[in-house]
Amino acid sequence: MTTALTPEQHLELYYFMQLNRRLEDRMVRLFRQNKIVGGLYSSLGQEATSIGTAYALEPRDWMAPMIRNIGSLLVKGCKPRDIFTQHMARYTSPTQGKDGTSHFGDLKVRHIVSPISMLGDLIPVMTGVAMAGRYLGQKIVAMTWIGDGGSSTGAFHEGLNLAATQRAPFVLVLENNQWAYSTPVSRQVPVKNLADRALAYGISSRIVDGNDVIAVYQTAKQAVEECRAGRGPVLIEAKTMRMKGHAQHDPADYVPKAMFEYWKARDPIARYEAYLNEHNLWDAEKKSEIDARIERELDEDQKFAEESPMPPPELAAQGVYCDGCHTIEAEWHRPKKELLPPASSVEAIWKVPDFGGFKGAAPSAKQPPAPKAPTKPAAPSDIAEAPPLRVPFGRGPKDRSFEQEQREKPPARPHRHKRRRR
Amino acid sequence: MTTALTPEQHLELYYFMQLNRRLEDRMVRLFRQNKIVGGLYSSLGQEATSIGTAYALEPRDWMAPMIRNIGSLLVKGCKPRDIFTQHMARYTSPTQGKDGTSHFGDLKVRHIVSPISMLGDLIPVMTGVAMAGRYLGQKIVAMTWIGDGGSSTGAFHEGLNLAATQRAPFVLVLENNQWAYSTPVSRQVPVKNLADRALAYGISSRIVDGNDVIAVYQTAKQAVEECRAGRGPVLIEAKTMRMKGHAQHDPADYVPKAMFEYWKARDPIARYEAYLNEHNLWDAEKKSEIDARIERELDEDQKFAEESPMPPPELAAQGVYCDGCHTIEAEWHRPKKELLPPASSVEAIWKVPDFGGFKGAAPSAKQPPAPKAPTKPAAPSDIAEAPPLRVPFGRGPKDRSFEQEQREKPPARPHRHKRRRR
Amino acid sequence: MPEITLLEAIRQALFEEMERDPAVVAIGEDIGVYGGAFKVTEGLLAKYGPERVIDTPISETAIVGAACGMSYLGLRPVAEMQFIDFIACCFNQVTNFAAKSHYRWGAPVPMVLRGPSGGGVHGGPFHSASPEMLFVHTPGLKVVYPSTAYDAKGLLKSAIRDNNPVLFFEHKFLYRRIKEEVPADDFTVPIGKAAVRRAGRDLTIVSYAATAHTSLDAAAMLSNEGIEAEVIDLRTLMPLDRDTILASVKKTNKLLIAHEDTRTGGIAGEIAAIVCESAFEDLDGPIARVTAPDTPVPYAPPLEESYLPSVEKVAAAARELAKY
Amino acid sequence: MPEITLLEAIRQALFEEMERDPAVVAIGEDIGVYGGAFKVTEGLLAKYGPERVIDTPISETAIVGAACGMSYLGLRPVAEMQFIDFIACCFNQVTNFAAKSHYRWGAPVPMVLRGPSGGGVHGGPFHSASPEMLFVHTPGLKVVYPSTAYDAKGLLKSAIRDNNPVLFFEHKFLYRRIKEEVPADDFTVPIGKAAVRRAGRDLTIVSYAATAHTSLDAAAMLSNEGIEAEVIDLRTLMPLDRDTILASVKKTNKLLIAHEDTRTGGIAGEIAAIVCESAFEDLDGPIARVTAPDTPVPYAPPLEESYLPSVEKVAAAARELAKY
Ligand SMILES: Cc1ncc(C[n+]2csc(CCOP(=O)(O)OP(=O)(O)O)c2C)c(N)n1
Ligand SMILES: Cc1ncc(C[n+]2csc(CCOP(=O)(O)OP(=O)(O)O)c2C)c(N)n1
Ligand SMILES: [Mg+2]
Ligand SMILES: [Mg+2]
Repeated sequence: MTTALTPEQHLELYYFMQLNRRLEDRMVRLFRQNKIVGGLYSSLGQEATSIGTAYALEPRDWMAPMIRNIGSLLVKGCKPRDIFTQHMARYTSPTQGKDGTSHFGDLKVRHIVSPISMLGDLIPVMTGVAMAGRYLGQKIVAMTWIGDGGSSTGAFHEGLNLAATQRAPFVLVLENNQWAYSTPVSRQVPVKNLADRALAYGISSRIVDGNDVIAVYQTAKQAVEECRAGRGPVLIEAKTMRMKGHAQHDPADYVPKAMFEYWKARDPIARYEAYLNEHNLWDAEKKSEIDARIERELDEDQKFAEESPMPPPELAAQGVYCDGCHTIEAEWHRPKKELLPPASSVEAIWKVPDFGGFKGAAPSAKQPPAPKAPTKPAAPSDIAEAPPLRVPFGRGPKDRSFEQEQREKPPARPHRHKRRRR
Repeated sequence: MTTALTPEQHLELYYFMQLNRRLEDRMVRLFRQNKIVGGLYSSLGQEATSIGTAYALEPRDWMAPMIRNIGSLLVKGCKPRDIFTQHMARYTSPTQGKDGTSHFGDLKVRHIVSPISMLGDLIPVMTGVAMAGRYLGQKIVAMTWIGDGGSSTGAFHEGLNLAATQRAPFVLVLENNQWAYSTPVSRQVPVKNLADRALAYGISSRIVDGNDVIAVYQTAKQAVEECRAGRGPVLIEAKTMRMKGHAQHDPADYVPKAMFEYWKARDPIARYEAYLNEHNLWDAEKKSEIDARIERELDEDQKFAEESPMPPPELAAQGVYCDGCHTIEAEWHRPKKELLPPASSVEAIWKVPDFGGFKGAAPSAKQPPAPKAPTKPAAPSDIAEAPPLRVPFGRGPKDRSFEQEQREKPPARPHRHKRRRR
Repeated sequence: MPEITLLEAIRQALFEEMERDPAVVAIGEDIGVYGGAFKVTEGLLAKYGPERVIDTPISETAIVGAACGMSYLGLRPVAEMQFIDFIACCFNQVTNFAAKSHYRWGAPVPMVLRGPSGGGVHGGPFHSASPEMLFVHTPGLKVVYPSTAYDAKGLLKSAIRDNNPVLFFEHKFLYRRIKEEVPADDFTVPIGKAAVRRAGRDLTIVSYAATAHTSLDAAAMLSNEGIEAEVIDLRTLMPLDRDTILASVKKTNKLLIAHEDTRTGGIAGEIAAIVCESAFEDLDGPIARVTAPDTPVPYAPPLEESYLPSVEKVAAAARELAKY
Repeated sequence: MPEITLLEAIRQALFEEMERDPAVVAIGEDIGVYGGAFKVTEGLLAKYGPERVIDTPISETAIVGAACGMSYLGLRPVAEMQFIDFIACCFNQVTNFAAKSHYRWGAPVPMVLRGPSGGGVHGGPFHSASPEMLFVHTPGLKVVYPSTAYDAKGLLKSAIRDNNPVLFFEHKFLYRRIKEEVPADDFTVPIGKAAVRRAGRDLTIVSYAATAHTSLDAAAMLSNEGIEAEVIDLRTLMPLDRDTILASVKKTNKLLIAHEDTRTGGIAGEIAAIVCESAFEDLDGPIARVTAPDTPVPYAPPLEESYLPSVEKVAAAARELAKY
């Protein structure tokens, strides 16, 4: 698998990051003009994380954005008008004004699941999406994002734990932007790297500079392909910084000024522009061509949104239930008969080879015997003895070659692996 | 701090383990006679874990048992009659028949919090008990237990994460008895050692042979004193085995026979008897003296329970609210004025020394820069910059000497530490 | 036709729906190898395999969340709560994620959430819950609570084929106590239709689940006293079958509502409001309620007995009402 | 007396109770350094320090669980939900742990759980919730929902001093819109007592929180038309003040209930049932309800406006009722 990018792709990354930023700049102006309904959440400074991760997804793949993942939505094919109209609660918005911000989705074409405000809930949901995709033989990967703060929710734990148990093709991007509303990471959990949350689930994890769009893309791409190959889930911690308050109403006085300066000097777009120059991937003309295109598109879509009507009052009472308005059809990419008896039938028993016994010293009054060495991310054999988890594509737990390789290959997580080399 | 035991204590441990087992043997007989209301959950084979851990607590310390911690309740001063009457739903039971099994507590004397059935809920609750004890200057430690299965609940994550953030004097004993109802550990999470759950919170953890009562006691004692010194919380994984079905109704056919045999050969009481012989801590006479005492006490309390009446129907409608039936008084062991202005006043600002920046390679198109080495359990400095967490006893985050020592001393977790020695 | 229990009827519905449509999958704790705490899913794993019968960790939020995600790809997951009491642990996923999905962004969630409910088996405060009103009060959910084997099978099939999240309550006291002949061939019972279990002219007793049987027994007792009670079994609590209730009240002019759920905020209040709005003129007497008191479910048999609605309590209230 | 907002009244109650009793502590997300999403706890940390004003991770279950544990040692924690909507994430801790504690084993839980509730500020489906009935329907909890600054301060003090878990709902639309003179000295308002806000003879309008103001405006409008409505502000939803409601109905003989909560399963039903049980003879007309429809709270202003009860809707329903 290559993570190399073509010159066009390099420029597309710039386009998306700049589009993301300019789009939000405009929304700030609209907010000041009272044209935004409700709150406005900024992803200023986090564009590289939103875009670099989503850029690793294929059209068939599924994602669920969080409130700051405007960039991810753009990469997955949403238009600025979707964002404008959602924030302005217009009838022309994807939710017709029933919900706002990034709270919309697209089941059929773009494969986007709408978030809800409750943090963490998308993690079990996207685990289910990943399981269903595998079940249907679609070879898809599911991705969602969570904040440093959101990683303390019960839903995060239950969701990622289930994903690990199911080896779901699921990538979770932990956007560590240093703050959960007014609360610094140090007050959320005393660990230096939130990627360590992965150790609790025996899954692999990576840490990446969230303001380096190339590094983010490559890390995400590797994670996505690992999942597609049946070796998921993967947790990625992207270290970045929320450069504004929690939302427009919040001046963020609680953030040390010097901290903003530290991160301003590492602005992802400025850094990427320097990178493009350095590698002669564009010139001033190309840049202004792209910037002009962005302004054109934004002018058009902002105009569309501002001219769009508010929804009619009677809409409020409609659409609570699906009464045949949708036809529900799964997309099968494998023969259904694999899932019907006799093909589906198994012997329903557990096998537990090593009985979970304690391998330490014999019972004694000595100090508690030193326990055995730590686990590397779950050897598939750990669950292979359960009734076989059929993985309809890639290499699954039952696949000895995979198990073989796991033994030789150090586990995916760079820094654990690094340590072992010492 | 010593974890050595006197000869008397060695025999007391035997007394409690044997009392626990004989008590449950009798309840099985009562169950067969339809004298038990509802289900009966066995802790056969787990006595050493229940008793060794609770034995590390002082009278002032608090605990909350889970359903299989009958032994812990006995150690904390509950009588067999409490267990009999609870299971037989008698009016003389601690809950007067309103609830059963180990669902009872004692706020005033024994400092026991009643569990509820929902797994994991006691973890945040006992974290709060630990925080309140510290707040009041009581120098107490709080302890509760959770199963391998219960460690997958959201409450486990939120509770232990809060405890870590608060450095609460809280010991969580993870009783890994290999099964959650019918589900083996391998199907709950693909990690070999559930103690690894602690890595997600930057807290220290230990693994102990749960069928070795001495090892369990010593491990628990160390953890308790670590917490009392302000260095909590601590997670202890005790590896043991549930030797019966989930409850009486469950024949546990799903457990491989050989697995029962493996663990039967490691029966905690048989092993401890051998240990007592080996170290000449008792003789046959002493043993039969203790056994006789146990039977005497059980005869008496079982008789008491069987002769106790059922509660009167009108009790059902009573006691939903506390309408002055209880007077609520906190036990202050520190001057209240410490907690009132001006003594309590602080400057309400965050300091964030290292700005959470990414310390890896410079931005580049190379492979994602190798992340830095893993964290050791939270350096206190991680949270010291938050408004000072006053720890009214022991050594807290603000205590430089502690910070100093932490830097020199390898982290508490034996097996991580061991690895570093390689 | 073979006689089967309510539990077996539910089990049959699961087997038949999984056979009919591979998009139907089951997920929950101990539902596979063990076959479920009450053996409702016994044999399902052996026949349909671990991809379709998924044993999960103890994580209700993950179970419901994953079921929502699966449903977005067109699957029809049937999630089990080992005891319905534990639905409190995934309350957010059910009421905020699943329930609001279609209204907010037009994404249907064809999911069934089922589990053993209700008291009468000395389960104590955490294994006897009747949480139905929490979900009746949550727009976007449908709530079904059958009292017969036939309805259980037919309603579960309807629930699985429904495009909305359906909460399917199974009264554990009835699991093995209810036995009746159920057709072996494929049939459904429509969601949203109540059943008049007994015709009568003197008063209407509206009830559901185990209390429907209590009410029928009471009606039989009353009949010997010359009081003819009409007994309505709601079967579906959301959407509520207003027409059947109102038609009966217009006929009998008197209404008694009986349920096992606690009194304050129970469905009796909602029904009283509907009748006062739409059939006030037809009422010849006060609306009576027989419910559990506002307490948790106590453990000891004498306490639980005094807690639960009984034939005597229903009959006594009906006699009072008949006097008007 | 100084004029203060409802928000400031709540803030004052917190300061005064923390000053009065060091056993009172505050815990929640962003309540310390930031002073809370709505600034209700602003200044609390600076004055009382981090041991008493605890910023937590985003973990509602941990917040409520820890508050329960603290209360067992005799503390009186006041826990904040940043928005009351997130109480769904700790539903189990609230309804199974806190609510049942005293009944099961006699352990009181003197805890207050407070948070901004209700709609009208374009908060959308997840920042506008009215979940009060979930807790009114949970035995063991008390539920308070003030509509005035005076009541907010007096009821919060009563809630903090109460020995039971009290849910204290704060209507965010009223936070800064309600201003009134509130005595500076220590006073309390008893939990469980409704207030007759306006006397009238023609009909009774029962309401609470923001809708109490809507109802008062409607009553003023009706008065110009010669219809005198009596307006009752419940203030406490659990325990419900039956006496005040029944006394008013016995006087006016007509009842309209208005609330912002959704219709099916809202408290209007419970009140209708109580009145039908205990004052049926006194009713001269149907019981009317003005409530939100059975939908999530929509985002767009025109949608939310049509969702919420309005002065016009209340007045129209009252006119209809007055005709009887
Ligand atoms: C379960 C839950 N609790 C509280 C909130 C209120 N809230 C919204 S965003 C936020 C902070 C989130 O911080 P983080 O997860 O780091 O994401 P970020 O805002 O930094 O992108 C909080 C507390 C919520 N949305 N969900
Ligand atoms: C939140 C929750 N979900 C489900 C259950 C039902 N249940 C009771 S015990 C149990 C298995 C617990 O396994 P474990 O935590 O390992 O404890 P053990 O029984 O082995 O002591 C389950 C699933 C529960 N009590 N709580
Ligand atoms: Mg953040
Ligand atoms: Mg276990």
